[in-house]
Amino acid sequence: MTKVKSLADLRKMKEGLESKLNLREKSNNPESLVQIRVAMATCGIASGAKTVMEYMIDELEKRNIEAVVTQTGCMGYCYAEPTIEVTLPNQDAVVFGYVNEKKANEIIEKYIKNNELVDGIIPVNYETIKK
Amino acid sequence: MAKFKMHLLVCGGTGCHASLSQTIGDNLKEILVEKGLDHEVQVIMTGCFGFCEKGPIVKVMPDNTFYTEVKPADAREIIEEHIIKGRKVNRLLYQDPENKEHVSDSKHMGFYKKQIRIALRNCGFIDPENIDEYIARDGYEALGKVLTEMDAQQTIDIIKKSGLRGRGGGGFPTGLKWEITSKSQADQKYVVCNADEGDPGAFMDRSILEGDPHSVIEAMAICGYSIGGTKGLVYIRAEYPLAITRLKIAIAQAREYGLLGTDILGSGFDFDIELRYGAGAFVCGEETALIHSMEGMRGEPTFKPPFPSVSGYLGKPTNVNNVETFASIPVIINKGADWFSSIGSEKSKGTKVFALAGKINNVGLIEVPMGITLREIIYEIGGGIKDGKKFKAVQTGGPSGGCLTEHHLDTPIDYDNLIAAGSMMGSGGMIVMDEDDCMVSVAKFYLDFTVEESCGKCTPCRIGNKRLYEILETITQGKGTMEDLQKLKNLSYVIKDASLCGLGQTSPNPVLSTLDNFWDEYVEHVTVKKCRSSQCKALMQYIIEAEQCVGCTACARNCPVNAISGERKLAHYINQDICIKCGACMEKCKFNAISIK
Amino acid sequence: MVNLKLSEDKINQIKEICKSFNNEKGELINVLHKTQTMYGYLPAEVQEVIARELNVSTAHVYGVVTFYSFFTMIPKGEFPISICMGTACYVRGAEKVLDEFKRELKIAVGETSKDGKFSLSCLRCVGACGLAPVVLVGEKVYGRVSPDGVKDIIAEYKQ
Amino acid sequence: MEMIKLTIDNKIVEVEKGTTVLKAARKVGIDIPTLCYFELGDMKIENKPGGCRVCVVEIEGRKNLAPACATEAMEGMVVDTHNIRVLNARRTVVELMISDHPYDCLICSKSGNCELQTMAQKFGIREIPYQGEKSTYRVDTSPSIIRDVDKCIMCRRCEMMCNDVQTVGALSAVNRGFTAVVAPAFEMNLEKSPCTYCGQCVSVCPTGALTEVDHTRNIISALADKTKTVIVQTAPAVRAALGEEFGMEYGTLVTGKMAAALRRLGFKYVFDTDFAADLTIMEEGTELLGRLGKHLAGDKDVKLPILTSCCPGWVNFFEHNFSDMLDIPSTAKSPQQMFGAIAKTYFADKIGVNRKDMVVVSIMPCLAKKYECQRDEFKVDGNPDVDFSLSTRELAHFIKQANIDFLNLPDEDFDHPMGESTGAGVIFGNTGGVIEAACRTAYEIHTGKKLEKVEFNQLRGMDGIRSATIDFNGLPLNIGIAHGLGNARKLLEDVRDGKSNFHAIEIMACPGGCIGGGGQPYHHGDSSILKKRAAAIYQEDAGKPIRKSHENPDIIKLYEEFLGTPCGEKSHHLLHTHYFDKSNEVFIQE
Repeated sequence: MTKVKSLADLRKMKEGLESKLNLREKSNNPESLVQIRVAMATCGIASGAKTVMEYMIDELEKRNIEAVVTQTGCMGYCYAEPTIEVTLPNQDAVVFGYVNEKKANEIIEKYIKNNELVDGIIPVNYETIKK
Repeated sequence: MAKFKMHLLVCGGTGCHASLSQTIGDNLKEILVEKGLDHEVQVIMTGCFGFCEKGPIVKVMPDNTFYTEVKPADAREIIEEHIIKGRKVNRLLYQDPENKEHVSDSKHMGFYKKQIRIALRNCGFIDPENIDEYIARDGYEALGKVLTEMDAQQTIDIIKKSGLRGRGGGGFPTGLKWEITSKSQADQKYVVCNADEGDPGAFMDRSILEGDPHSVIEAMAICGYSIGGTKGLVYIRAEYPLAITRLKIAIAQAREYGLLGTDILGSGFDFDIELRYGAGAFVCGEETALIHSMEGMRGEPTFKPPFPSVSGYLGKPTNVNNVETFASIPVIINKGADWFSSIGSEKSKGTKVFALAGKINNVGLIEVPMGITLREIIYEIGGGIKDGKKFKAVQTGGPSGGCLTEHHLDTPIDYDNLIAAGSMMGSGGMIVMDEDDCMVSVAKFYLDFTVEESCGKCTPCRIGNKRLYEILETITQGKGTMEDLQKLKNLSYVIKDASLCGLGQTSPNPVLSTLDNFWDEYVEHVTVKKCRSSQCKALMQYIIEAEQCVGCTACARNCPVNAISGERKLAHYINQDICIKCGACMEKCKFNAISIK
Repeated sequence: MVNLKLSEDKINQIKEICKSFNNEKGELINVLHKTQTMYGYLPAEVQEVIARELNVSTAHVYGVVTFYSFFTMIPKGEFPISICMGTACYVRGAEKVLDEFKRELKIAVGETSKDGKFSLSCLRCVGACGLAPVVLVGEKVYGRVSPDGVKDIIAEYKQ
Repeated sequence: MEMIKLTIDNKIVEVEKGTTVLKAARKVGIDIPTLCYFELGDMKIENKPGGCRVCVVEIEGRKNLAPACATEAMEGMVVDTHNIRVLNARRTVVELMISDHPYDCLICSKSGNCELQTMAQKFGIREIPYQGEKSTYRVDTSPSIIRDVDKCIMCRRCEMMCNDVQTVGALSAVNRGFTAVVAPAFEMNLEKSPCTYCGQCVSVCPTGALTEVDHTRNIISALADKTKTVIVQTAPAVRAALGEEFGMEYGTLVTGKMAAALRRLGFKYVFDTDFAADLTIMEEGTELLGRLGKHLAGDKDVKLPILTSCCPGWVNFFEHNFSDMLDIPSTAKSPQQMFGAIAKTYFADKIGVNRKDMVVVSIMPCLAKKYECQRDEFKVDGNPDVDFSLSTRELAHFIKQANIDFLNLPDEDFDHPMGESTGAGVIFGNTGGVIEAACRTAYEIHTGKKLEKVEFNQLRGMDGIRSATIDFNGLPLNIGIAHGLGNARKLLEDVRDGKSNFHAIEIMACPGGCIGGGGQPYHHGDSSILKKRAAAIYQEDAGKPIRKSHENPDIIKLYEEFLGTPCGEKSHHLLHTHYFDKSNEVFIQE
């Protein structure tokens, strides 16, 4: 292991290490961040939710968007799987259905970055999701 | 390197460890491998989450789910249900004691709501055995800053300005202590971390060392730089094996990174740390006794002055601070004195860690801003008294402290208010007592501890405390007199006034504060020979209610001392002079005719 | 050398321990810790050897050994039982648990049972206050122990 | 020196910076009672653990009372030494001590000299409000010292003496809290410990926890036995201190009254150990010159320095601690034992008494002498050369018991032949005295010239370690002197490390030499008393007509009639001894 030779070194090192903890850091304060929940029950996984989730995690990071991507159980919209729920800071959650990588890209670019709604919003009773 | 999408934080603090949290961690890892998820989900053993009452704790990140009272067998369900299917395991969630709802996010639990975590900032968040995680959380930034951008006096000034006071009990201003040590002239000076936490019922230092050892190491190096010393010693209780292991790992890692050793961060400053073990002597929490113990001698205190800042370890200037004090230092340097002093009360800045225990629903480790009230701690954080009983007192400061009562519930807690109320901050033990606790017995419990732990060097503590204990014993035996209460008072004052060290000077506090706050209870013990909490065996009386007694003779036959007499089919009677209060009769009575008075 | 009732091997082991601390007087407590870890206790002979190696008086070593409750001159039982007597455990009934152990094992605190199986001691806070009252058997922790549970704990080790 | 001013009981006191409150108060005549505090200023011996808390005073601005003995006086300090708060604390502290102390003052050997008793009297304590458990320990009796630890008040003076001053390490504080006490390792018997019986622990103990073994009764029986011839010898230091026990001025010589008293007690012959001291010089001086001559001639087998061997505490010390150097001390027996050996041979023959019917008693300032006279090598067929050794204190008690009006006794002389002595024999009682006496004789024998001035002032004084070079007519003789075993250890370690260039070293176990012996009247930490005793010894020397051992006519006669030559065959047999390796003698508890 190499020694840390200066404060500058230490700071550089820290930048590299930070990402490892980002997951925990962010989730400690989710209200101020974009929260994305991917429904990952059997039906969701079967229809590709896992790929979507990975895509979201990778892309959000690449595009420097502070977000928390978590998984959740079945949201009850099995017909529209994969579904994701996006909550922008201080806004109500919005659920998108039939999400694939292309759709996910659109959601990031339009809804998350510019707060523009995109196709595929599922009108929902949020109470059921919150639980 | 694998990129983990989820983290499972498993509490590795002593309490949870004792409840097999290591096995939980191992099981989780095993099942993750089995499911092929070990590259996606990482299991991390962390330090204490503080919520020991509900341990072992497993926290799932990033969705912030806080599982309580997890058993090793629950690992499979957590992974299969929560991780794979995304369904939270409801039965493992914390249940709000009032509305019975399951709470999954710890932030919404009463226990965590009022807490501000400074000393405990990394406990339960990072892997204490991984220096990288500490560095990622601004670790060693403060040391770097101090070494490269500041001189010793500037550092001391920040600490002084922050208003930080020693968290070990006395509350001496930390910055001032550093300054005095820095001004002492010597070829070598020492930084000592007092980790000989000995208050029965206090475990905050242990939790910090187990959960965030690097914060202490970093702070000791900062202190060394400020006072002009290159050697650090941690005096740690041998009873804390886990903390010792973690500290050793942390020191080795810091050395590997060059954050301990020579020319730290290219600044030319050298600093290293050694461990010294305590061996079970409470008095070694007193700094002069601690120093003698580190020198391989009996841990007897010596008269101050000279203070260790002038003449300490091996006769050299020595700065002694406790674990929690050190743990607060790096944050103060990073966030500034103003930030720190904005928290807390006027004369006591920042936060204090308390070990909340006793008859309270949420036993655990809490960190709260100075100036918080007892009511907030007991009812909001602590979730109220266990089993719906009535609150009676809370003991702070361990054997050096006293009991606070209902009257003090709304007193803001800080160093000075506690002393004014006849107690003290101590290291932060906070034991809640309910109506079932006899205050004379509580005082006796603490005196028993003091008698056991007195070093024996000075007369008032060696013999005086023994006599105090004996008088209390006489009272709980039902043989006390009003004159004894007077003796208790006089003796207590003399012991306080004339003892050599802090241990003796504070040892009568449990007696004096209970005499002040529960005088009636004492009087009851000596005049009507009654213990209202039915704790004093000698004052209890087993009574047979004549109306309920059918004269079955079961009690009389089972009495080991033949204290019960009575004709068959007629009410029986217990001769109190013979009765040894074993309770056998009450156990055998099928008609509930026997009760304790 | 002294006429000690210790094997040459043991004496050499103790000497090694002292040497690993540079035969420094100031390291006495560390030396005692390490030696006790090795032997389980610190009999007179062992203290004599340590005194010689560190060049201090035997009386001094004995003075230190008797000062610290962690050190013992009595061999512990095969299964040392320790009852936490911290405040949290006390208010949650540790004393009654202790009494039950005394009764079941027929030994007092600080003693070892005749068959050498169990020894009984009290501890200061082990810091597992959430589990109060706490009992340790060896390194194993038993939490929320009630007097009724004492028999079961002992039975675990009786075979 | 920087001076500071403070106020004590409204008096302004000016003292040097660094002075304690206690000393500052004493400077203006304010007495603050002390118990654990102990000081022998001239010896640089100080015990101030601050533990007893009897000397607490109130200092303005401090939360707690402070111990005057350990608190440094500060500029502007305001001290109150006797307000109600202070007096109540002090009184309570003494009451607490007594509550854990036996009430057997009537039969305690320390009664009248007990500092705790004095304190109780001073505070007018008539009842103890705090009753409770008392410490109980078994009484440990060794050949010289009795430990009755129930009476220990943890002042730690003995521990300080045994470890810091004497570096013997027999005692340490053990256990803690209420059960804390000072004891040997494993609380074993003192006899099994490395104790040297120097008795310094006894001489500083404020209570009856450490006392000497009393042999008075054995002597009374012997004196009552018509078949026994009981003779007595008195060591030099006794005459300079015995008077203190009868209220006489410190430093009063009571040689004549002492001889008179002993005669009235029934001793058949009253002799002087000084005679044997002169004999010691003859033997030791000859040995010194012999070893010196061989050494200078290049004989590598002969080692220097030669060490004096008349102090039994010191002999015990090197047998325990320097067993690798047993060939260095002089083989000459101590004066006590030389006396016994000659008394039970030469003198017994002379008066026609079988040695078994002769009882030799010694009066010594020393407790180690009690052990010495019981050593096996000083017995013939189980019969010891010296039967009993009494301390100065025991003799005083004995005289009082016998209703002898000591103050009004006439001065009497010692009997002959073993009562004749020179000034050289007398100064054995002071540190530096033995070597000075040896120099007086060795100089004249070596150079063949008469000494013009018999006093060697360069060898006198109270510094713990002293050295001087004496010109033996062109031969510079390097002499070392140490008193107090800690100082002796330093000199001996230098010898062991080959760093010493001394030809001869005198060592006395007790600070001050025999005048400060463990069997002397209690000085309670007043080192001026030791100085006065020392002065008395030199005064006796100055007043003696003969001041060199080899000029003692009875010594000359002894060699002519009986011994032959110094270090000759008979001397070798009767007056020399050998030493034992006691480093092995470590007791291991089962």
